[in-house]
Amino acid sequence: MDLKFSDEDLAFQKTIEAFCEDHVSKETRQKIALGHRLSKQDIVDYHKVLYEHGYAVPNWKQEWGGRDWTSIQHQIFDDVTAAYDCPRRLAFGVSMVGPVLQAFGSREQQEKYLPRIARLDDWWCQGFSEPGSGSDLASLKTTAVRDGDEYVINGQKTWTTYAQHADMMFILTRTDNECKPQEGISFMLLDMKTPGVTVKPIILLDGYHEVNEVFFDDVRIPAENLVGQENKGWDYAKFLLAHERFGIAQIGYAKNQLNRLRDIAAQERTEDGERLIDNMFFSQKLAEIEMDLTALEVTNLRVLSDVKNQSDLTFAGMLKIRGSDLNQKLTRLIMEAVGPAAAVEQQDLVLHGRNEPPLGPDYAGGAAPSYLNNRKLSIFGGSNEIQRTIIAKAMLTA
Amino acid sequence: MDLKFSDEDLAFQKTIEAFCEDHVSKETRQKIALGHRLSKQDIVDYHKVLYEHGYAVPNWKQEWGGRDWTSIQHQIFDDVTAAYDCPRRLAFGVSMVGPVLQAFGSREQQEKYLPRIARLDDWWCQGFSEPGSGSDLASLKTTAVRDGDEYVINGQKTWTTYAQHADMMFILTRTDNECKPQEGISFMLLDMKTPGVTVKPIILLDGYHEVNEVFFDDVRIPAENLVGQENKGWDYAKFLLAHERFGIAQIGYAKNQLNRLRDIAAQERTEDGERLIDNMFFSQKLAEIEMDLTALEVTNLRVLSDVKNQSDLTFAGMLKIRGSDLNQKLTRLIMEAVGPAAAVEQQDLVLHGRNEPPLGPDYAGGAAPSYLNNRKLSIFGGSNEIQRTIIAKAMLTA
Amino acid sequence: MDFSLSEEQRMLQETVGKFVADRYSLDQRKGYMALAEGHDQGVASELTELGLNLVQIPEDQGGLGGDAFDAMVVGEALGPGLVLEPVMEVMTAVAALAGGRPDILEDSNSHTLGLYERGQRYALTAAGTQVEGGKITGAKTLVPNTAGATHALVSASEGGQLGLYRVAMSDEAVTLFNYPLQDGRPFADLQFDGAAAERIDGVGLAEIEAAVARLTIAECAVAVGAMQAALDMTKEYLSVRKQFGRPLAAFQELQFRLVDMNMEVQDARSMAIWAANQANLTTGEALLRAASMAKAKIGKAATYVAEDSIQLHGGMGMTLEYGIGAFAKYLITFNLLHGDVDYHMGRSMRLSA
Amino acid sequence: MDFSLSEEQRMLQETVGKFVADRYSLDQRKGYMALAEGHDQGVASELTELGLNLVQIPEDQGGLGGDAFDAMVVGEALGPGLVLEPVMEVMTAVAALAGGRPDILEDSNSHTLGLYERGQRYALTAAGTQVEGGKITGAKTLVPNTAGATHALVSASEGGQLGLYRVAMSDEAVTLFNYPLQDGRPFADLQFDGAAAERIDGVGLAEIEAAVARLTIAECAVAVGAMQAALDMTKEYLSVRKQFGRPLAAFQELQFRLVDMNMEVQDARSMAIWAANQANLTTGEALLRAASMAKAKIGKAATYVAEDSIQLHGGMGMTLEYGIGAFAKYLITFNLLHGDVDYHMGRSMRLSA
Repeated sequence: MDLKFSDEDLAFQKTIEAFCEDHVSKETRQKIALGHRLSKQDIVDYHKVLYEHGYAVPNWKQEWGGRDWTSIQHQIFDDVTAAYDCPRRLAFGVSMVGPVLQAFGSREQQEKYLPRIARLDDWWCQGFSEPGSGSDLASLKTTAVRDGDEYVINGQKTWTTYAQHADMMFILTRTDNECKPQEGISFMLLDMKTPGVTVKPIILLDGYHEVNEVFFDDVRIPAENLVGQENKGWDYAKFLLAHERFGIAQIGYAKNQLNRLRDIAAQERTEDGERLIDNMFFSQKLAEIEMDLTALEVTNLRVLSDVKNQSDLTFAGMLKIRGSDLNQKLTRLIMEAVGPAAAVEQQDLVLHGRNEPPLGPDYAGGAAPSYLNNRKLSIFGGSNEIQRTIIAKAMLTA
Repeated sequence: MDLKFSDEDLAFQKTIEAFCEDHVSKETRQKIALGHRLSKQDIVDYHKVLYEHGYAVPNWKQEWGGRDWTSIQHQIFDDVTAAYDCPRRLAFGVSMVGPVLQAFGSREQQEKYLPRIARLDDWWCQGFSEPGSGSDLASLKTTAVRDGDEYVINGQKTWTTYAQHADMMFILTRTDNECKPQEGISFMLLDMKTPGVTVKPIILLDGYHEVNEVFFDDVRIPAENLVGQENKGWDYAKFLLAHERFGIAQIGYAKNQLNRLRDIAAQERTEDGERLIDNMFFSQKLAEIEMDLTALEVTNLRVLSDVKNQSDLTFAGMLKIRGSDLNQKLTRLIMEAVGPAAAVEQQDLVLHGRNEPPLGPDYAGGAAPSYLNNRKLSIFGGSNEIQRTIIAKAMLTA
Repeated sequence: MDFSLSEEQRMLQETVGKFVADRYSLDQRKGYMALAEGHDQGVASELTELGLNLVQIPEDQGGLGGDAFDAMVVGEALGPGLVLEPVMEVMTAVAALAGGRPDILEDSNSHTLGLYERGQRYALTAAGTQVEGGKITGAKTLVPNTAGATHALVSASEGGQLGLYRVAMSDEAVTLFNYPLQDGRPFADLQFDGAAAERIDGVGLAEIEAAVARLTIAECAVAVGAMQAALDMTKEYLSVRKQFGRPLAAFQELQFRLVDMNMEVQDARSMAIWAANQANLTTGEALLRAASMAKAKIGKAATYVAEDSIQLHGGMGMTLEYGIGAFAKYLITFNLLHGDVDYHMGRSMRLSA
Repeated sequence: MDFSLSEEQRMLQETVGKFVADRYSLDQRKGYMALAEGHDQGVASELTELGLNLVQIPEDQGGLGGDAFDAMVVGEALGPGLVLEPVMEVMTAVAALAGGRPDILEDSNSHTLGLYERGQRYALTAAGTQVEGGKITGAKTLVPNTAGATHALVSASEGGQLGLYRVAMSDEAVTLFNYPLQDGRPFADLQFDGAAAERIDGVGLAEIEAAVARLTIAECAVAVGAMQAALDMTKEYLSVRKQFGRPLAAFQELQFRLVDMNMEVQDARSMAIWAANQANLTTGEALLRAASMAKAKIGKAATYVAEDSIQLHGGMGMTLEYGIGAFAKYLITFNLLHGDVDYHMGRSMRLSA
């Protein structure tokens, strides 16, 4: 047993720190530090910087630009970029459809799409969830009917993150109704500019336009846009979700939030002039969350450094549950630390940037919106209730 | 709205206080204050004192010695006796079989048993739970077969509190197997000295002999010991359980425990010489539990003073859940307040009294056993999980 | 001991309940929030006509002479509406801080409150507002709905003494900066650059603290009403919405969560009743302690209900469109005004010692 | 970064695991507890023969030169046995407090520890024990298993300085009062009325605190092993036991409770690993802080697992006969020794500041 980073890892860490310091937009990082929202351009610019430095698709096969990093190095990259308030890497292309295409796509699909994903020439979105399917993904109803060299798609997807920016969607469609729900699903690629595609925004609690409904009305896509075999889409989706699990605990994000919380609590003073960080209630919550984070970080490392743990579903679910709980608790504590100034809504500042000075300290405006937005962590991507169901099944059949 | 006690109630309170002070054994009260266990004789003596003063069966019909107290007065009685460390009144005769006999028993049964219950000439126990039936009471299997003027009982009961002291048992038996489980159950009275009855102790976590298994091997009881109609026992049991619900939140007990906790925390000092009651962690827990108790006490009064709330199953379940949680939390805090001295087992002192002085402060020996014993509060008498199930049903069908 | 409502209380409850049902559906409320002033002046006038501002004013001063239970009944009935108007502020705090002056009491609906300052968290000590020679300078934050206000009652120091001053909103030396709270209620910051300030006699720090305590206790009842509405809405959603072929309400875990939420709401209601009773019976530190115990306990319940009602709605809970978020945002904001849970835990412990 | 066990660690784990499986079933343990000495001397000898006392002793002093990870591996493997012998006390604290003396290290299994006093809670400052002219007076409490001990290492003050002293148990001026802990482990109070006390050079308060911190971290691993055993037992019970016609494990609520318990155990295990790593890398305040963070976090998990494993067993959980209570009592006692959750929360916060 040895929990120290190797010299190689420490050097890697320094490299990434220097990259963040020197090459990532300070303005973008400041927005994140204050809980303000990024524009599409902010995200694209960050991706381009990653691409230039070879950090856009490190998880891919080397043939397509991957870096053959160890799990620990991936974690270091995530930790450091989070610590430097960098944006989170857009997952849909890099972590989702990219790996699926590498594993199951045709050579033509790989050559056509992978380089464009790596450069973010195409912005991808994910067409999985449907109204009414919720956590029961396999009950999806959007149909794709083969018609000559095309599939004709009809139906609706929902909770589609950034569909408003997207050029492409990977979509699960029902291609067979005469079998078990899981066996009649196909995995397809769809150009968002195809006639018959309509994107309708869903505004979240914090006022942010992040997710959408997407409607398909006789949308015709080339049959070659089918990935792998027809009716095998459920397998590819499961592969994708397992891949997505990487970094699920969001340790780096939590650490960064904890630091922000400490900073704010050191600046805020109670009614008695005491620093909030010295207040008996607040300091206790800080100490508790630090312990929770310490334990979660070690659990995450236990999973990263052991293939057996990586395939253990009880761990994947636990990282998701504990990670989302912790990050939600941290955004709540930040809001409480800001105090009454967090009650003032400054949506124009948070969403669009505003020239007038903020009301209260600069960290006040983003506190409540971040808290509200983070309620999604325990809902989207498999709710914590679904995670518990999966863990229970894994425990009881072990 | 008016939350003040009436002058009449205040006078009643004073009367009960004087009764406790003047007539209840100080030795018994001291045992309770220290978390030591009572002997059978302690309990019998207390009941006799209650009887002499007309407090043995206040909840009964006046004809049988009842007092026609208001719900609030019953609560005052419970609160005051708890505050004075009096034993809890033995429920099986007074609160369970007594009311059932008054409502459903024959005149002969009433005349034969009720006066003996009131005087505790007969100690009753409850034959409901069975191994394997657990929370699913209706699945009980102990059979009673009519044979001439007798019923022949075979089977087993368990978790039978104080069966080792009991003269009589009221028992649910299966008298019909050919119908819904609830419809084939009868309510009977059984002399514990009848041949074929075997009592086997179950020792609880704290080493205390409080509950038992009771075996029935061709036990013959007179047919006249059937209460009400054959196969209607489930209705009588439900009536009994509704009656038992009275005082379910154990507010008086909780208040008394809170006072004890405060006393101990005022005596104990931390490693730094600070009074435990001034310690930032401990004082916070005290404040929280005081708030919880305040809310629960008002909820209890809302139920007591409103017939509509009394028949609302969401309230009954809530009082049981919150009351048991609170009392369990209090015994845990008392154990924590005592600290390392509570780690020393002094079973001879706690269970039997011992002549040598206790190890550590006199309140140390009873702390852990009381904590362990109180784990039962959320299990026996319908576990908190069963209570939640009942509340959910009531909420969702409302 | 009697928990039943008086005839007057039943009437108040019905009147307010009917107003909320008719005028404050979640959809109607969205419409009001979209208006320039952040609420609907017509609806506000209807609300004014209910005369709720009179509830806590003594009868000999033209009010209804109601007690804290009356305020509680109104608050709980208002809760499901998440009304955008400062009903409770006017009913409890303006009435209590008028110093008995008929001109204020008769027109209490036209008064708002400037008691807090930026950077001072929940302090009522007005460190940054001064009065000299009848002129006030400084700034206040979190001033309730100013659209209908002709005057503000503002705390300030004069010669080292804390007092309360009446300032006309129309004074040129008053600058307004309007904003919505997180829950959509229109509030404002006020800046004073030498505006005329008229002292309210007999009102000092103790009176201000007591008035805010009474307001806090009344706001607790509003929160209970809002929590009950969130619970009802969640129960309805679980009953209707199906997943894996069954209504969500058929899942044991979700049933138990509903039960836990119900217990939180009932606990909160009991605590609000207890605090109202204390408000009727006590003054001074005992009153402040009651307000703190209630706000600490109910504040925790509010966070619980806000968060779990979103969670039980799943994705729908995250949308602005679906109504549950409105309750959640209200309950979160409730916790950020007039002292959060930690503030009140601390104060209740200090006052117990 | 490497979480895998070394060859030596795997052997330790196997050896201890086999010992527990063969000699420390819950039923066997009950038999040992019923014996006059509160444990079985034969089994204790077998345990001694495993040589676990050598694990933390440096190689040049005849030990195995193991680190805190080795102690952790032993502790976690011992956990399911709830052994009645003071293995961890000897392995970590006696070894650390021997001041490098060969006579103690060679015979560490024959030493017990007198570090706490009645009425002093978790203080290690030995306020009530004095040494003068080589004679010790005072009393110690919570001294581990004395049946196999020829000597006690006792903290005491001499001329205002805290030191550690070796006292022979056979000294006539030593009085023993044996008792079991709540979990059945045989412990004792010791009284000294002028017994001969030999000072251990180089051991003062800082060394005692460090040794207890190392012991605390090792005990955390034992608790993790016990929690895992309680979880496994509960899972088994839910799978086998039927109610309402289905196994209890088919009820969603109980499934989720099992999941929560599993997460508590995994969190605790991670924290024990972290603390062992800190014990290898740090000394002084950083070591004390690591022990406090671990004990606070794992102590909370221990209470959770103890209480919910009883609850999930229902009535069976309340009986002395059925084994789950043995784990629960052990976990509760764990929390009452070497500082409870509040003590360690407080210390970790003070040392962070």
